[in-house]
Amino acid sequence: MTPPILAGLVGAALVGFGLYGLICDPHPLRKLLAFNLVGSGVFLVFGIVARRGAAAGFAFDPVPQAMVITGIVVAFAASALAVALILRLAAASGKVTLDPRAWTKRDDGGAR
Amino acid sequence: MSALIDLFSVAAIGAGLFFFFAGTVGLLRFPDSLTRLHALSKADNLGLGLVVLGLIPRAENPLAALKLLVVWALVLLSGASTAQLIGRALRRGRK
Amino acid sequence: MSVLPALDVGLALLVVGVAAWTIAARNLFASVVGYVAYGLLLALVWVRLYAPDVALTEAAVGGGVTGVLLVTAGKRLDALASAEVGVPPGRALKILAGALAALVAGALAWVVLTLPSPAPSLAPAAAEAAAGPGAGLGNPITAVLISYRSFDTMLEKVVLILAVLGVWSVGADAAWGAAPAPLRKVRPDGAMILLAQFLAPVGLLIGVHIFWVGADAPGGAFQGGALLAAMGMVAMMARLAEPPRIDSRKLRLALVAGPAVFLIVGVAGLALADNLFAYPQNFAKPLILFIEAFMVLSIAVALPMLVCGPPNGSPK
Amino acid sequence: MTASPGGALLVFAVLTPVAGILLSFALGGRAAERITLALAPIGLALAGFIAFLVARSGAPLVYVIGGLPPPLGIALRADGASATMMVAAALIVPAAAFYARAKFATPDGVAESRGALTFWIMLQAIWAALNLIFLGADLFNLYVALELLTFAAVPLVCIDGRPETLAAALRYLLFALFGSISYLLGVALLYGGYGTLDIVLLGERIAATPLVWTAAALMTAGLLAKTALFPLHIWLPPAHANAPAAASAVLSGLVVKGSFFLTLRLWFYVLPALPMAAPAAILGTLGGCAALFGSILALRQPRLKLLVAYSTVAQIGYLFLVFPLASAPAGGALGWSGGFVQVLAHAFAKAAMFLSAGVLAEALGHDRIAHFSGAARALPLTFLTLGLGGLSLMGLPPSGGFEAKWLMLRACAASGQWIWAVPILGGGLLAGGYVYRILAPALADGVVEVKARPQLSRELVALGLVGVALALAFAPEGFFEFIQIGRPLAGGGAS
Repeated sequence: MTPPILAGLVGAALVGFGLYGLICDPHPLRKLLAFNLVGSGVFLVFGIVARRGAAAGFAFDPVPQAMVITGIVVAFAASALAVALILRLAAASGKVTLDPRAWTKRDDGGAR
Repeated sequence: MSALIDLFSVAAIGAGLFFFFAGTVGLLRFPDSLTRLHALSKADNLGLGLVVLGLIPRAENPLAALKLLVVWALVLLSGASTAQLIGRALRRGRK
Repeated sequence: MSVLPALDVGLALLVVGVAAWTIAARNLFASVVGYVAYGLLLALVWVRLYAPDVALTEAAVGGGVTGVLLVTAGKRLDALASAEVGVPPGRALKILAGALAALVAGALAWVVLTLPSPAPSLAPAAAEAAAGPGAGLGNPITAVLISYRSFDTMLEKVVLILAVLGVWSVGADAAWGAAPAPLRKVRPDGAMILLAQFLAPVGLLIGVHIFWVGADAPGGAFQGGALLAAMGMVAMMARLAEPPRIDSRKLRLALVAGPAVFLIVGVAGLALADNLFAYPQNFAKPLILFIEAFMVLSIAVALPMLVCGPPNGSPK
Repeated sequence: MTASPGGALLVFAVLTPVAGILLSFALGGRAAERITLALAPIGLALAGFIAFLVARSGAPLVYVIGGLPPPLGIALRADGASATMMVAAALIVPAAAFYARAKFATPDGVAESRGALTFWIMLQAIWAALNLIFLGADLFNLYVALELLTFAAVPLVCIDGRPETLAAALRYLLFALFGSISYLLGVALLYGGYGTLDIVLLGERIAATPLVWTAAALMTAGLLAKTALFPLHIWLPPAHANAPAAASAVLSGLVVKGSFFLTLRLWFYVLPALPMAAPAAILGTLGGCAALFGSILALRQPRLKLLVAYSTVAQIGYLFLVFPLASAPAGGALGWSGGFVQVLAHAFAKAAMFLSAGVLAEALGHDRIAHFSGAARALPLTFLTLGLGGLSLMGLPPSGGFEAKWLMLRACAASGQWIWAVPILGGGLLAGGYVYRILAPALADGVVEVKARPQLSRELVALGLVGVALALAFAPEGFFEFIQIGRPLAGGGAS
């Protein structure tokens, strides 16, 4: 098995694990970790595409690699924003749940 | 001459690998965090040093050899400090 | 050469194993630590894919800076042990999610393994453009980032600024203008200070070096900037440096410098080279290095500010 | 691909708000507000002039950035649809900005405040991102635009800092991130298959292979999560209902349309080679379910802003009927026009309704519908706006909503797809129900306590927006020809 094929399988597995965690884990920080797993799996797919595109004396196609570099920085910025929201949410309310039921009850009660 | 250099490289890298192996066994088999830390930091610093030593004659130019040495020095520095930090954190935790 | 494939398989199994552990670990902090290890392993995978530039970025951003961000967050959340967490989903949803994840992963694996051969590639086009009058850079990735897809790169820097503002905006009204909380509350250990005193200057040099050689060898603004950012954070963790006040004019200028210079040079291209974001033939390389220098500054400042979080305390 | 004369304007349409962001961030609070307001006429002029150039040449306006043509470089491209959307954005964003001046002024005595700086910069960022989404012709460039939009929109949701708004913003962020990454995975696969990400080049090369189907499914799923199409809508109502009114107007009126617009681009421009019957039927079914389900939920909401937000879930559903209708062999042009009129009518009507809801909440100190008795007498202009907006949501003449539904029903008739008439008419009836729920108590006898007289100028801004939604009913034939400019006729076998 060549590295691109292996990396393809790893990327697919990472996307799978991440997707499962993103849906099933109730904790937002762990959802964020899962999102990052999906993200790195996606970047690996770019990496395989780049490696397979080796041509004209290059060991890789530079375009997808450049996209991954852009993508890694954006994913980090997203993680930072999410972490800031999670920490503030936990500090302000003592709750770190995204369950809509945990948040809507109180406000609607006064409506009637 | 080149055969001698090859022999030297194989011997040094082989010895380095032995220390890595010993460190890994220590990590897996030792009973508590402090002893594991001991095994790891001793073995890895020496192991990496030997690997670097074995690679130096094979470096393309003196600059590359210097880079290898810098890598070793940086690993020594960070390895020693983190071991220290973990050790102190462990001691604080025990109190 | 039968050792290398074996190592590749081992690395692949290790990455997937650590990834699975991050999802499955019972304890929040354990899963965070798993993720940090995973980021470092991933950098090795990138080396094996002949992507040293990505490996550098992944090691510095994906492993290092993200690691500090997540570990700090994990520690603060663990301290709020009483925080109410939502209920885990029921068995039906878990099975459904598992089936969906397996379906997506399976489809993806199949498609990736059956990608067309020979693979389409822009490498020849990039080689031609880089060797021609276009950019004059030896590192094709830098050429893609700063020349062919400059518009993406410039806008991505704007995304970083929005993220910094977004993180700040989460803070309290009363704290606006103040500095973020220090990365470590307690007085740091002697070993930490020593590490920072040695490592930060060396890392600074290496970061500048990586930026400088990036025009022709692996490296560039992103990688150098990320390394400088990491060194800044080491210094902050040792309390050798403190996060700046967020209303500091210097800080704001450093953050906008990268995209602003990029934008100005890009617009000037209309006059100098008849096209927006085009570089005049003879000045392409110095202009690109000029833009990159400011981008290094912006990245090196933006990443630690993102980790430091919203302003804290009183503005006075 | 060569640049058209005047094509540089496309880049400036994106760069102007970007420059605004950078300047605002460097100069601080008060400057941010002034810069945003100063950008309004410039942005409108740019959008109008681009529309004029497109109309005059009758062909898309193209600009190749850096003079490097795709596949290596990036191009921007304005066709009739993008120019229309840009003009809509250039009207709604300034309206929201004008409305927000009172609430997001930097208070006296401080150099800069959190709310003001965040609001004004993020508003400009939304504008820049939307313009790029409408103009982008490269799938990765569009990914950057989507991220720009996410990072601008999320902080607006939690700008007032209450815990429930933080939870709403976090949920929104996670959905949006999932959407971007899923989209990006599709982009990676398409690049692996075809070695380019330029929409025009991909449209020429793509064939119906498993790779393309997988990429299409991933990208569509990602975009649907960002558009909040049923069943991925759960993030939208709390996010849009909790944001300040001016932000809600932009989020509901424009931001969700950005990812919808990309879904259109994807299927009609990138993937014309795919047989579209099955995906169009799926998208149409989800849209129909959204129209009915969202309306039913809107009927049950106790608060006006939540009701209006659930109505957005329903109205987004109608948009997706454009896929089966515009891809049909007969009546495709009618379906396309109907879809775009619906986009515009909803954008203007919904922005007006959110602004009115904001006026109302500030005047009454709450937005509980049950306590509205007599409110129409106290705030006649605001309830007029809400009523006229409701008219368009229901699809009664004379309104853009009516025009849209009429065009869609004609497309149903022309292509024989009667099934789609069910959500169009049923959703309209249910919309009548929830609009009645707002207006009936307000028109009933009773006395409400008005805590603060609303500013007339703010009520007039909302009324002006709803006026545009109504005026769409009288759109001339030339307008429909305009939005067809650059529409690929081969798209899914459309006529």
